Amino acid sequence: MPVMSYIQAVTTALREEMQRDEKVFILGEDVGKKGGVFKATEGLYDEFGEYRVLDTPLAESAIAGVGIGAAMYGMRPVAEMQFADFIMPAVNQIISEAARIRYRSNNDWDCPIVIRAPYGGGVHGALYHSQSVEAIFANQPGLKIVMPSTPYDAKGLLKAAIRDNDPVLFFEHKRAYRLLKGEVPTEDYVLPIGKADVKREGSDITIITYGLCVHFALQAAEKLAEDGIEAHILDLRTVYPLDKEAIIEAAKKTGKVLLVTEDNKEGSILSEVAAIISENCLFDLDAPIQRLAGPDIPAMPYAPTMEKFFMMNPDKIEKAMRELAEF
Amino acid sequence: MPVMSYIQAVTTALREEMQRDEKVFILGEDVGKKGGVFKATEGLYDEFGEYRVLDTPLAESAIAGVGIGAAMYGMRPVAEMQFADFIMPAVNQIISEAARIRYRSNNDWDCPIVIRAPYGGGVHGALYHSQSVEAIFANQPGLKIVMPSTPYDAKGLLKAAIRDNDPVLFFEHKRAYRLLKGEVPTEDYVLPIGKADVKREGSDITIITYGLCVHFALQAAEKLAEDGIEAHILDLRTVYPLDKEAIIEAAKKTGKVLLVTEDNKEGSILSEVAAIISENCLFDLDAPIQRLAGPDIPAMPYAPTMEKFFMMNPDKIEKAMRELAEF
Amino acid sequence: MAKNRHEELGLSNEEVLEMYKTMLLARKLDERMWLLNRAGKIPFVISCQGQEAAQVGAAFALNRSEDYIAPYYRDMGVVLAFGMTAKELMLSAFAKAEDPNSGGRQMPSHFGQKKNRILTGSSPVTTQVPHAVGVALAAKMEKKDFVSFVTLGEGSSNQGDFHEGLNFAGVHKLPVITMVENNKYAISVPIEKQLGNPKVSDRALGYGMPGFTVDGNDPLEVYKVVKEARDRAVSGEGPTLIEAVSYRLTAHSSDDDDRAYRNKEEVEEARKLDSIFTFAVYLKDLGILTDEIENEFTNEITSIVNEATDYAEAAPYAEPEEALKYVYEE
Amino acid sequence: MAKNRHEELGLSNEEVLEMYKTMLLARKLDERMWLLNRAGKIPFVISCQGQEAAQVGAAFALNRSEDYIAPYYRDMGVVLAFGMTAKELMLSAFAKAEDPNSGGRQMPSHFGQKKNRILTGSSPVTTQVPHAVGVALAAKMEKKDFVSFVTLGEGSSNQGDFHEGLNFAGVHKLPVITMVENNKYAISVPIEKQLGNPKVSDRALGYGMPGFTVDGNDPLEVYKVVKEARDRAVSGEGPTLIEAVSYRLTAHSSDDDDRAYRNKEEVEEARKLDSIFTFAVYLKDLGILTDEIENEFTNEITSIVNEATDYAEAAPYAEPEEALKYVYEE
Ligand SMILES: Cc1ncc(C[n+]2csc(CCOP(=O)(O)OP(=O)(O)O)c2C)c(N)n1
Ligand SMILES: Cc1ncc(C[n+]2csc(CCOP(=O)(O)OP(=O)(O)O)c2C)c(N)n1
Ligand SMILES: [Mg+2]
Ligand SMILES: [Mg+2]
Repeated sequence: MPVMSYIQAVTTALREEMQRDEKVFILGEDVGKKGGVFKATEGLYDEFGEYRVLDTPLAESAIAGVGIGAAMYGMRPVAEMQFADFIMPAVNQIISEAARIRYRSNNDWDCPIVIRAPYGGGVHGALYHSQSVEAIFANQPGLKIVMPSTPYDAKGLLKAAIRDNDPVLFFEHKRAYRLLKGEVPTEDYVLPIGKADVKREGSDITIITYGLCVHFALQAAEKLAEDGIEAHILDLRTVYPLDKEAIIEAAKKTGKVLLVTEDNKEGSILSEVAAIISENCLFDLDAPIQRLAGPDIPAMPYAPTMEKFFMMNPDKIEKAMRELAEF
Repeated sequence: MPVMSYIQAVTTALREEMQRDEKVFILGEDVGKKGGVFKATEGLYDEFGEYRVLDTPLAESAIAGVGIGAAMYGMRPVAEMQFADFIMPAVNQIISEAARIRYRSNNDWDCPIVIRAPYGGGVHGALYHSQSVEAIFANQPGLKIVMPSTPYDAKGLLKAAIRDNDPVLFFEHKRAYRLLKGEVPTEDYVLPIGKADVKREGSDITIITYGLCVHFALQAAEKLAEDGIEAHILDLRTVYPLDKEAIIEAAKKTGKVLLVTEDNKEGSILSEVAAIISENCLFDLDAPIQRLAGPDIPAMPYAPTMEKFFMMNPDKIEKAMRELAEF
Repeated sequence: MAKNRHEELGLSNEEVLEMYKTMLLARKLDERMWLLNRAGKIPFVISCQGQEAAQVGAAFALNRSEDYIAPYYRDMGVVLAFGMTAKELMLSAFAKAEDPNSGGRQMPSHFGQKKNRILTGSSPVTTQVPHAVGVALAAKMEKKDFVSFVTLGEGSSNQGDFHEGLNFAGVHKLPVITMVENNKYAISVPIEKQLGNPKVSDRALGYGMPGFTVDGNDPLEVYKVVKEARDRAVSGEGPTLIEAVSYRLTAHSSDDDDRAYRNKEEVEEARKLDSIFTFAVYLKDLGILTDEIENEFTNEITSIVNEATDYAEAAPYAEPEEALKYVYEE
Repeated sequence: MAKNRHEELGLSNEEVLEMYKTMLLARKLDERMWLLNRAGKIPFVISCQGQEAAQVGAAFALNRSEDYIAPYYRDMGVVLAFGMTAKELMLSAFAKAEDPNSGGRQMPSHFGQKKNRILTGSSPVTTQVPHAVGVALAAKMEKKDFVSFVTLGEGSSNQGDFHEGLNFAGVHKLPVITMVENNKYAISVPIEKQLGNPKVSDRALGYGMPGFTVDGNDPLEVYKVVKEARDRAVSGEGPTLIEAVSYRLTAHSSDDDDRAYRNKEEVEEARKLDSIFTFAVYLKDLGILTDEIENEFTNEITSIVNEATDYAEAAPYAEPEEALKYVYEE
């Protein structure tokens, strides 16, 4: 199996899906000739031509809205938001439209659109190129939100998202793009949307997280293992709607749960995970549910001192894991 | 003390603040001559003139954005979104701009804007005139979200919001407008933003809720009291950032907690409340934290059968309270 | 006698009669809905009254078995012309399970019907504009010959989605026709407080497309300009912006009282130009609409409206648990 | 010899020299930032190069001690003219605590400085347009004589906020001047793929305001049109849309490689019109910019840039916990 980077996995999934199905097309800012500001669509313009890798005007509500119209017609648009932070002008189209089209038409119409966006920090991106925006959308039935943590998952989940008959937000951690490498099958495969995945088996403490933080948690877990503490790590993969069964199972497994996100703490995905656990396995817990998250400040500052203060990393997770293990 | 309706309390607060401070002005769709589609600004156009009760073009991003600009200059805009559902086109201005202006300028600039919007269902408003939208914003440091449950609170909190030097989203339940009446002092008073309020003392079970549901919960509590079950009811009042101390205290008080919202369940304000409790008072609980909420469907349908199925009411709350009390 | 203006547009006498009949059906259905609302039988009405000529004139200029439409809430005339029936509209007004638009989930006038290529619409205004552009993009990509047609109010043309959608269409010369139904008010706000330049069609220039303002009370003028726009669209010449000016003859909706912001005289003045009246005069003048035909239409429409009402009133609501369906593919 | 064009605009020789010097300072600071970036000392640069004439020409036409500005990220020339210093700009480039724009919280070129009435800006493009309109609304409400001035790129003029903001200003005839700095690219996307009508000023008509396209390489032409716009604004005649056409001489930013989407020849061609060069020729031709003055400027600017760089490089970062401050009023 070839080893590829996270972003190569994304590009591969796009290419394969475009080859498989003529209805699949990409639209977004600078996705064409330039191949995207992160190069996620590199080479696709040359292979598939302008109208399947379409450079749009600088207008996110139109990117989403035109994509939605094309999806209603029967196309398979994959829209790119240049940064997750710039999805905000498209919120009305995503929440009021994409998420409600099937429901409001009583199943007459559907809206199979994928909206990809690079999220996350640790790249000197400052307030508006570092944000985690999933919590804004993680309360909208009709939407699915996928946030893969490995190249393997990225390929399999992006393919699933493109084939899904409902709208999917697909958030890729921009620091993972080149940082993470892993084995990715050349064959066609899809991974199930809506299912969490155990990334490490362990019996002492449970870590539930997603995205780049999975990688950090795995690193921290190796450190703990040296001291005989075995962490069980659940990767949510789909952060909305959540995989309740998997969360409950993982929480019960060790009775000590640490939830980790790079997002701000209050009102994050972790809140719902904690609520699910406290609703369903209160008496299985041996410790309060711990949340490790970014501080409740608008977003990550630019200066390296303050960025580091905000950004999640293996050390912060390790510390929280040790505290929980000792509880 | 005069008795007034919830909407009269809103209008009174607006009028008094406009009389007190010339910088306060209102802008929104149909707020002028018509006095607003719900009549929240009735009479103000005649009293204060066009430029302090400004009918704007039909463009929510401009309503928010122009308000933000005026607020940076030093005015005190109170923007009205005709329905909370139509705040979506303004999300970029609210989240990227209003919420971050103080922070991103390192305290050089500020943005004292209030954005009022009628939310909630039970009024044959269907999918797009019934929504609870607070969860979308309840993860954005820099914002405050206030949702009063009584005429008294509405007046005191709206005045506080207008005087607050940071942006405040102020959601008023549209069914509460004429349904709820109560005593409201004619004097000037403000209530603290960020503080929850005990609306009923009780020792058997704790209900934590906000908005119109407080009213429903109080009704249900009276029923339970007939059977000797005393409910403690905490009204969150400010749903972001949450009043942690009050939540912890209320949860500990009875050890049995029911959280209620009219919003969908997954990813609602209740998730964070549950997370706070499970992080801070796990060992004080005698029952799993229960959440009573709308189903996870995009929004409330129009047909009365389905609307009723979705909408919160005293009976549903009473049933959940009894179950919890018996746990 | 009036000059025959429809012949040179290629419209037969039968066709103009059909147009008139469709306008009349829309008007009568709408009037009935107000009665039902005032009788407490349906919670909400939002009207087409005053805009039927623009709606029907435009719809007849399209290919009604191939084109896609993204109508807005006043477009009863458009959807009737595109195949939605009076019964279906009444089912929607009564919020009954059988309503093809939404199964009673949405308010009335939130149109949508896939089999007639009527895109599903929502309440937040103007979101449909980019959707229609997306359909037109699909037409271009798939090298198909249909066009998409989208409408909205003049107030709604101030939303960002109007700008973003039309510019997108302009850049890629997409086969989409945007018709703004300028009825002079957005709820209570008159055009001079709504539009920096009250002539909406002047915005076309900024997007590199032709723009036209036409008399929205004249179905033939609207027919002509939409027909030409469609011809340009299918021959690859791109989009067109059309503004059809008329007047909103009713209050904004059944929840509105327009006396607070406009005077009776203004409304009475506008009634004189009401197309239901003026188009009938034109057809009568030319001897096309005879008394006999008129009676026939009236009777037929009355019984259509009656039947639709009776059927819809008697039809069942969706079961409560139906609300749980179709959040995602099932 | 060139014709003296600044006299008739009411500009003295000293003033045009001051304009030139400001342009030159912007250019030299920008060039230094690229060097610092390539040396790994600052993570990011986004340039004003090619747009200095439009920026400085416009700023000089405003009342720099009363007007409010909402600049976009390329506007180093504008903020320098409005009182931000080279040192302050370098502090921002190095993300140091003392940076008045954001205390090192935002990327460089996210301008903001209350004492100079520079509204704080963000990264999502075009949000500043409604802000400037809001400030102009305040001016009208408070019957004050200042105007607000807002800039953006031509690609950004496709955002909904442009449309909504300008229409709002048009309806209420607000004293706001919008200048689109058309540098022919939005990152990799050339104007013909960005704008349905490549002439941005044609959009003014739709908002009921005058629109002008001027040579953005000529500071005097820009000065003139902004000056006139300001005169109209303060006399209650409302807003103006100005398009200043030039060219982006650098890659989009230090993260971009423009070879993927435009060719060297095109850039070389544009360099010939570079205002730093052409305006100097004009001033020399008229004998205003002598060799002596030029040397003086060069020396002065070099030492300003050096000092600013040294100071900023040596300045401390904010403490990590500073990140927790000023979420709300404290
Ligand atoms: C985004 C949004 N904001 C506000 C509303 C509330 N609203 C419904 S119709 C309307 C006025 C529309 O006016 P116009 O576009 O002129 O259409 P008309 O009703 O006159 O046909 C408003 C403000 C809405 N539906 N959507
Ligand atoms: C809402 C939003 N979408 C995308 C971006 C990413 N982005 C930054 S600059 C830019 C291009 C801007 O082009 P233009 O408006 O022409 O200004 P220029 O950079 O050419 O001066 C893009 C797409 C952004 N900053 N904001
Ligand atoms: Mg209208
Ligand atoms: Mg540009």
